[in-house]
Amino acid sequence: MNTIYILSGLGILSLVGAMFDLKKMLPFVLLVGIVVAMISGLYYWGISGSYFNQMISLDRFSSIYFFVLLFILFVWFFAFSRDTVLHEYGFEKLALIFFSAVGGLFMISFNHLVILFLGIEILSIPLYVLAASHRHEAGSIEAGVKYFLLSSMATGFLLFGIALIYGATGSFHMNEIQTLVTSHHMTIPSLLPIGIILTLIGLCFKVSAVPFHFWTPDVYEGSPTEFTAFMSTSVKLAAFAGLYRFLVLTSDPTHHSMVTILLICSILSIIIGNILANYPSSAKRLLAYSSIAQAGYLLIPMIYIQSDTQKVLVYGLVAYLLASLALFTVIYAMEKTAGFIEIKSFNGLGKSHPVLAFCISICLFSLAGIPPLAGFMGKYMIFTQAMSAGLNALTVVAILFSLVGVYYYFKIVIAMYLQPQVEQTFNFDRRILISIILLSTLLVILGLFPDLLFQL
Amino acid sequence: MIAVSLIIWPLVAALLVLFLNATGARAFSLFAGVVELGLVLFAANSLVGNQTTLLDYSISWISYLHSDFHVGIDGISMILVLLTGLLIPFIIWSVHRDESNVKTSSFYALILFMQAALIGVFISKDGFLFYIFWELALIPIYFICLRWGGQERGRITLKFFIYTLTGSLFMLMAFIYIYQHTPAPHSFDIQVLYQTAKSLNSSTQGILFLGLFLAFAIKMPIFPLHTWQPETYTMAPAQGTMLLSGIMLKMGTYGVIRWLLPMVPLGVVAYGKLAIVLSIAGVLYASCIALVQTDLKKLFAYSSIAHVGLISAGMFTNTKIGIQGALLQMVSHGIIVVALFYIAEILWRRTKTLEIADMGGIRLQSPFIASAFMITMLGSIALPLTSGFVGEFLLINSIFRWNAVAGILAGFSIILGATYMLRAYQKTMLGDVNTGQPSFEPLSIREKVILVLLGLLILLLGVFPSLIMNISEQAVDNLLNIANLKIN
Amino acid sequence: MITASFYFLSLLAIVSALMVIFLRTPVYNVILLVITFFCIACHYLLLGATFLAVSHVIVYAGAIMVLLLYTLMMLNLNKADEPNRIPRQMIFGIVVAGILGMILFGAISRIDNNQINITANGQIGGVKNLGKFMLKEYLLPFEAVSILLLAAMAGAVMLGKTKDPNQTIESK
Amino acid sequence: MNEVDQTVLSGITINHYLVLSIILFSIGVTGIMIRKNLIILIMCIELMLNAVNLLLVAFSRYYGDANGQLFVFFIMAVAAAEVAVGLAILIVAFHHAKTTNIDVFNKLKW
Amino acid sequence: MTGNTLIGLTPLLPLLGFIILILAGRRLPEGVASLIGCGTILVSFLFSILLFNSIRTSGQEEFQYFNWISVDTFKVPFSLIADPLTSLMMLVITGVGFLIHVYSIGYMHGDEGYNRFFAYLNLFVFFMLLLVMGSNYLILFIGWEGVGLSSYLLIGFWYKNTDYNNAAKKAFVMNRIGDLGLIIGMFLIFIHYGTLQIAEVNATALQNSTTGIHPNLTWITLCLFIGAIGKSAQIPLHTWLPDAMAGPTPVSALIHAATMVTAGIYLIARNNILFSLSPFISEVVMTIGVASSLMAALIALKQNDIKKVLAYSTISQLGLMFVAVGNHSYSAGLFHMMTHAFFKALLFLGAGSVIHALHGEQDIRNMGGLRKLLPITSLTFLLGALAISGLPPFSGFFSKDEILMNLFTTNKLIWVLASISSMLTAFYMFRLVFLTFWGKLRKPVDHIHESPLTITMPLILLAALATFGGFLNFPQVFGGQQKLHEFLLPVFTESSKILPLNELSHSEELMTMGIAILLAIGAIGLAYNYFISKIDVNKLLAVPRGFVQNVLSQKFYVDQIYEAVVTQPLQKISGFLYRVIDVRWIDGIVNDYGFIVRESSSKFRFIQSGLITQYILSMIIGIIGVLIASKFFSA
Repeated sequence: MNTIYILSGLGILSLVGAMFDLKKMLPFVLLVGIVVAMISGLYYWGISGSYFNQMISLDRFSSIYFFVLLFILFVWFFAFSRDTVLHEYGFEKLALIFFSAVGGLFMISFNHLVILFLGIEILSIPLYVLAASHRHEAGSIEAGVKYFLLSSMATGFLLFGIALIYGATGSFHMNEIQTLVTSHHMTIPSLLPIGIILTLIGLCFKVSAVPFHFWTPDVYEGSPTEFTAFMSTSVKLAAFAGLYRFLVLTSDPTHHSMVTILLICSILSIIIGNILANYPSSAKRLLAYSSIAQAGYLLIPMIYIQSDTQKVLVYGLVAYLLASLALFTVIYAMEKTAGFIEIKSFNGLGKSHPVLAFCISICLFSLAGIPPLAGFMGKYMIFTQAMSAGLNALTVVAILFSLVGVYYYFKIVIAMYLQPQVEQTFNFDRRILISIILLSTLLVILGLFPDLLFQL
Repeated sequence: MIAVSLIIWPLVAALLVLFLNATGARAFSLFAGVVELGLVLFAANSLVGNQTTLLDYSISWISYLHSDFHVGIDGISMILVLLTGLLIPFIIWSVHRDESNVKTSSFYALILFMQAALIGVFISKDGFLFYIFWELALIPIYFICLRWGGQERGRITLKFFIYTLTGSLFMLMAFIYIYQHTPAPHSFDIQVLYQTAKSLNSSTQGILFLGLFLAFAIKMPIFPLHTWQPETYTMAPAQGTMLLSGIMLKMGTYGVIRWLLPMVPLGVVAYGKLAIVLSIAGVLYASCIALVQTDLKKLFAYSSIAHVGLISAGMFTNTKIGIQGALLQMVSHGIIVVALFYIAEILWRRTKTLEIADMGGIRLQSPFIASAFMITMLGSIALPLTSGFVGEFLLINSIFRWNAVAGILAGFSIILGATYMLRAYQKTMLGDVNTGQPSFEPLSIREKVILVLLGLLILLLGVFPSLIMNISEQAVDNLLNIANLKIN
Repeated sequence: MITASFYFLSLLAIVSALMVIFLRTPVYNVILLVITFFCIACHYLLLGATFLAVSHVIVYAGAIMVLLLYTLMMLNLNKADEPNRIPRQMIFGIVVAGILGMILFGAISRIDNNQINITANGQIGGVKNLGKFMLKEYLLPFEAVSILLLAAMAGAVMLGKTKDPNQTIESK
Repeated sequence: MNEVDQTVLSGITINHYLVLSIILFSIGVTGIMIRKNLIILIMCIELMLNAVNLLLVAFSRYYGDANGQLFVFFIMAVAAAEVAVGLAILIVAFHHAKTTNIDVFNKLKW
Repeated sequence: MTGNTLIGLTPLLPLLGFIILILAGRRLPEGVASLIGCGTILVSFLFSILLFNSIRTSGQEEFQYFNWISVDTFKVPFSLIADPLTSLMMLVITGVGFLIHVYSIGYMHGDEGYNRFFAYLNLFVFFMLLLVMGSNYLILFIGWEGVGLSSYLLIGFWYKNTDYNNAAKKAFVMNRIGDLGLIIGMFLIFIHYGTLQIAEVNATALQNSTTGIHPNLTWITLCLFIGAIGKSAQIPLHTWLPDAMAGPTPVSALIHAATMVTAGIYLIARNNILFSLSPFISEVVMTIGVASSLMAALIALKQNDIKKVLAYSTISQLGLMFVAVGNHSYSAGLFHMMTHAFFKALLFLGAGSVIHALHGEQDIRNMGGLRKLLPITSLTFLLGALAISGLPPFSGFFSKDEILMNLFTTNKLIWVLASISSMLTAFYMFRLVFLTFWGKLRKPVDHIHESPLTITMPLILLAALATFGGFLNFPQVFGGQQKLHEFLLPVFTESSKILPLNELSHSEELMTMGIAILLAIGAIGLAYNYFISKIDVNKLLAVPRGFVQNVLSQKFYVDQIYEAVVTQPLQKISGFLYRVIDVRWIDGIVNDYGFIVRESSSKFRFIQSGLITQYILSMIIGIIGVLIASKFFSA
């Protein structure tokens, strides 16, 4: 709980900072604040409990998610805050990021549908603004419009689903719903499955699973890259955490409807994401498609929830988030010199910036699922889960399309090491370098010693 | 402990190398390779002296997956570790000094990294660990090819990478499947995997066989999964080709011996025939294609496919003669093919071409390289008293015992092999000097020493094949005991 | 009487909603939407949610729709600047939405036919009851909404307020 | 107020409200699909949300449970916030494109 | 020194010579090189004599270097054996070899590859000794392949010349075809007898024969025979031998006449029990032998290259030897092998001397009248020709006669054919002699002089051997003692028990001799008639006319047939496999996957059209789809 307080406080603090010109000092204070929030999140490590009339429940996993979200926020803040503050409405943007993160925290720990709903909205609404925050760029505005419209519509469906769930159970409280689902599943009216499905669709929209993914490439590409970096990481994290929580609390072992949805969504995401990623020349768009595909992989373990699905999901998510954040950070840094970043823009990076190129390669390899990086371990666990659930055919499809993934991730690797250097010389901020190195090192360490996460 | 140090030392050396300049890196990595060879020989000595405790090491690694960092060296592993330890110094040393502006320290680091991964593949006793090393070995070679390769390297390396990855992912699926059928706290330990897989029913084993076989067949490669190989060999830098053909290819053959034959005996019963037929078809097919190759490296590449097809066919007969022959032939092929590609590199450095038609009369200019080529070629065409002979003889013998027609067809490779290798030798070395060629710079001492050592190895193993076969004998017996338990 | 008013309100709501989506002049759309909202507010009254009905009118008709109308006027958007609608797309949209509606109908068709009855607690829709709920059980969402509104406000201001496009710290 | 409260809505079942709200919801969805004016789209979304609200209130009455109504408050708050942000985006977009037709926002694709 | 050590040392000496010579390369002066080259062979020869002596008393000696291969039941020691058969072969190899080495000193003088030449020769002797001394098939096979390699190296010794290189390659590859047969034979032997020790195999086969002939024996012997065909240049693998004449003449003498090509005879003699136990294959051996003999003799009639004539004559003589071993008269075959080594080496060296004197001229159409210019050469050559033609008392007469005599009792048809072949031999040999040494020089060459002593000395020695070698096995009908036959007897005792040869009555024996002598004299007379006394020689040597002449001068078109049936199709198929199957199909399919992905990417991208309306529509359709699907699956 304290984490949520602190983070909200930090958001308000940065709004205050916007009023008084505090560019020198405040970012550092905020950074410290994030660290404090991170530590406070760890306070709930061993304790699991419910708060506010059981609207929020915290347990080990939500504290892990908290920690990961805050860690991402920390890295994001470390890498981008200085630049962001210098722009117009810098502190407002930071405040929006904090608020958005608060929304994420709600989604992670919700135990009541109103919190889920509010969490989603608190997460999203600042992001609509941030997506459109480069008010003079057509792409940014377009991203904002698209994100806003599609997301609002998805919210409509989500709400309709929640309303139907309420209609079927008479409660918004997850515990009560769960009791009803598990004990009386034969007598529950047919409103419930439809309600759950519609809610799931709303959540699937947030994780950008096909066929609810349409916003993803356009928004990721159009938004200012620093916010894309945040979007592609924290939103995914919160959405997956929320989705998992929702599934666990409402799933009825005898009911196949959710299985069907998730199965369809994950297969389609893997196929469409991987195939479409081959076309674009824009690096951001490529990563956007790849994030769709990754979402598809991450949906696999949730099809049949098993005892260790949670762990697998956390691991897979972390592996994806670290790599994705690092890559968007790189793109951000390059955009400052080159403007629009295509795959071509990476040409020759292997020679001019060997360390950076190495780190980028690690991230790409991890996303492509090459051992022994975290991305591979994540995929491995996911496939194991799928196979133990008997989804052998799905595993084969996933494997085949992950090979397609190798193809497009490697386009960047090849550009870095094979192609002659482009004329532009990129300058990389020390902060950016440090964050990328940190992230890629984590990928290696987590890959080699997955127990670090699994023993939690 | 020594087993772990075999992996750790090259890794440490690879890291250290990164901090040196190109010349220093070359010297240091060579030193590291030699030290590693010393370690390997020490390990071999321990193995012969039956101090097997030194060679086994296990520590809990991923407890969630019940996968241990379990490495151990038995006779079969020892042979391949020896091969790796032996060839890497040559490969490092084969880098020409004036390439230091191109081949920077990262090149040597990658080679050493590769060595660590390869040794890891050969000594892993845990399925998951094996898979990790298996893929890990792909990364350095990928970068070596990508950064220092030739024409079209982007496309070709990617194809190579994805191709091999495809196979290994199916292997992974097979492993996962077996793992999930291991008794309750699951385990990736090789013995547990053996026992589990063997207890599965025949059709399941068949499917597992196909999954595993795909991975190994692509790596070797076996017809018709071979098309990545000639391109890659041609494009890769000399050292990359040597690594690929000399050692990396053996990952596939080793995989068959260690992870396929004992794992799914019923699968071998069901599909072993298919494997042998494909292998032999590949032998003839690749030999025929080698007949019409005009590019020296491509010719060697196809000849390599032919030789490996023979190894594979021999292994799949699942007999001691076949497997021992295969092991011997792996070592022999490793040495020979490295020598061949090194010769190609030497020729390329001087003539700037690999087209056979553009060379000729090199023997007049440099009798030394002609002799080296001759010895290597003799090894390659399996002349008795060269290392190639005994292995090939045992392999064809095992195939012949399996099926006479298959044996005879496999035997045709010795005729075709002689034809294309002699043709290559004649067109490059003999005849009069090709008028279009620049004067042939004499070989340096370094080049001569490498070739002499490799040549001596070829002859040594031809005269004393038992040096290799004694090492693996016990291990092969054990392996066959496991593999045949269910059939009998 | 109540049944009649239910049907009347429903019909009005549906018709005006249909006109919202089919009429092409934005101002009419807004007015008709307000009518729909009023009908819905009346339904709330029928259902005993008195406070909600009032807030609904205030928030939607009073605030949101005024805001929309204001924007329309400010930007002078009243002319229908949509190109001639392609009937095919319109028909397609209607068909798809119809299918969606049918599916939803199909899903709920098996619900029990209970009439809506007054339950023991007749005061659930009252201010007092809702207030208690809001500030006790729903304290957290209540606070969360404040964050949401703060964020929305900051965001809207950020986007809406025009500064000199070149006025960034960097350019100084 | 008591009179209303205590009156049985005779003949009106929960299904009636379900049907009504589905119809309104579908109309909202139809509007989103067939209209291209951004501001109308926002309105259609509001229509969808109101359909949900109506349903929630009906269920609230059906169960005699205030939670449903409280949820409606939050939806209203969120709707207001969304409209605010939406209109802000709309203004920015209008300044940039001089139109509110969403079909002009098709630069980001493929 | 015991026999044991001698066995071990004998082959090592030439190897040592080879190693020294090849390592020293051109740095060694010619004198030293020839000293090493000849010296090692001479010592080997002396050892062989010592060994011969010890064998005569002990019968058989064995020596094992180390254990070579040991896998499962497959155990092959690196061991050598010496028994009478081996000893005979060793004496021939080292003895004739030594003479040829000495000859080479003069012949190769001044060649830039002088040292290399001696190195290769030594290597050859080493492998040849391994071949005959190997106690098991695998050691034999080492030598078998090794001599092939030496042959390859020596044929292509002048490697600048592409034709020579092609000839070398052809020889190697055709040998390999035979080798494959031998390998498969070994597999079969191993499968059926569980060992590769020659002695054990033969002993086991003998034991088995009491219970009935093993059916696979036919296959085994056939495979071995295929090996022999390849090495000994019999039909259908004979075409490499004439081409092999590209090598320096001493090579032709040593490898392609005296020793290597007789390895096939040795192989069959070594496995005499196996062959005796499979009469059918023996028939095949005889048939192939006589066919090769006849065919080669016919071809030799129209050859104009002095060495080619001798090459075909070698094939012909080898055919005769095969007839002998196929007829189970092994010692007769070996006897002929020995005498053939003498006189054919002599002939080749003589031819070499001629070529040397004429500065490389090999075409007999350009020669003539050399009798006076090269007296020693022509005399020795004539002796050799008389020996090969089978005139008494030269060695060839006795050995050939023994073969024919044995044939007469078993197979009259083959006897007739063999007799015709030997008559043809006499004819073409004397055609050669007359055209070369008689008449007058048709194409004048400057500075023709007799060869140096290093060349003539071996000629004289070999001439002596060719002349008197026959007395080693002097027929009993003339009251002689068949020393060689007796010496070899222990090797062939068992097989002669299986198939005892019919003893010929003395009258019959004399009759066959008489026929043979008459035929030979007649042929020589005919040759004299044609090439000296009667018609215009130049006309005879002109372009061949008519079908028969064409066929003969084109060597029965065998090379052309092989080209059309094997080589060309193989090239075509290979090219097809590479360009169509490999590149277009197999690789094409692989590449197509990448293409499909890229294509589908550029096709499917249209779902991401950028239009919000479409996105909304698609999403709602997606929702509908999901709802329907869940409904469908939950039911």
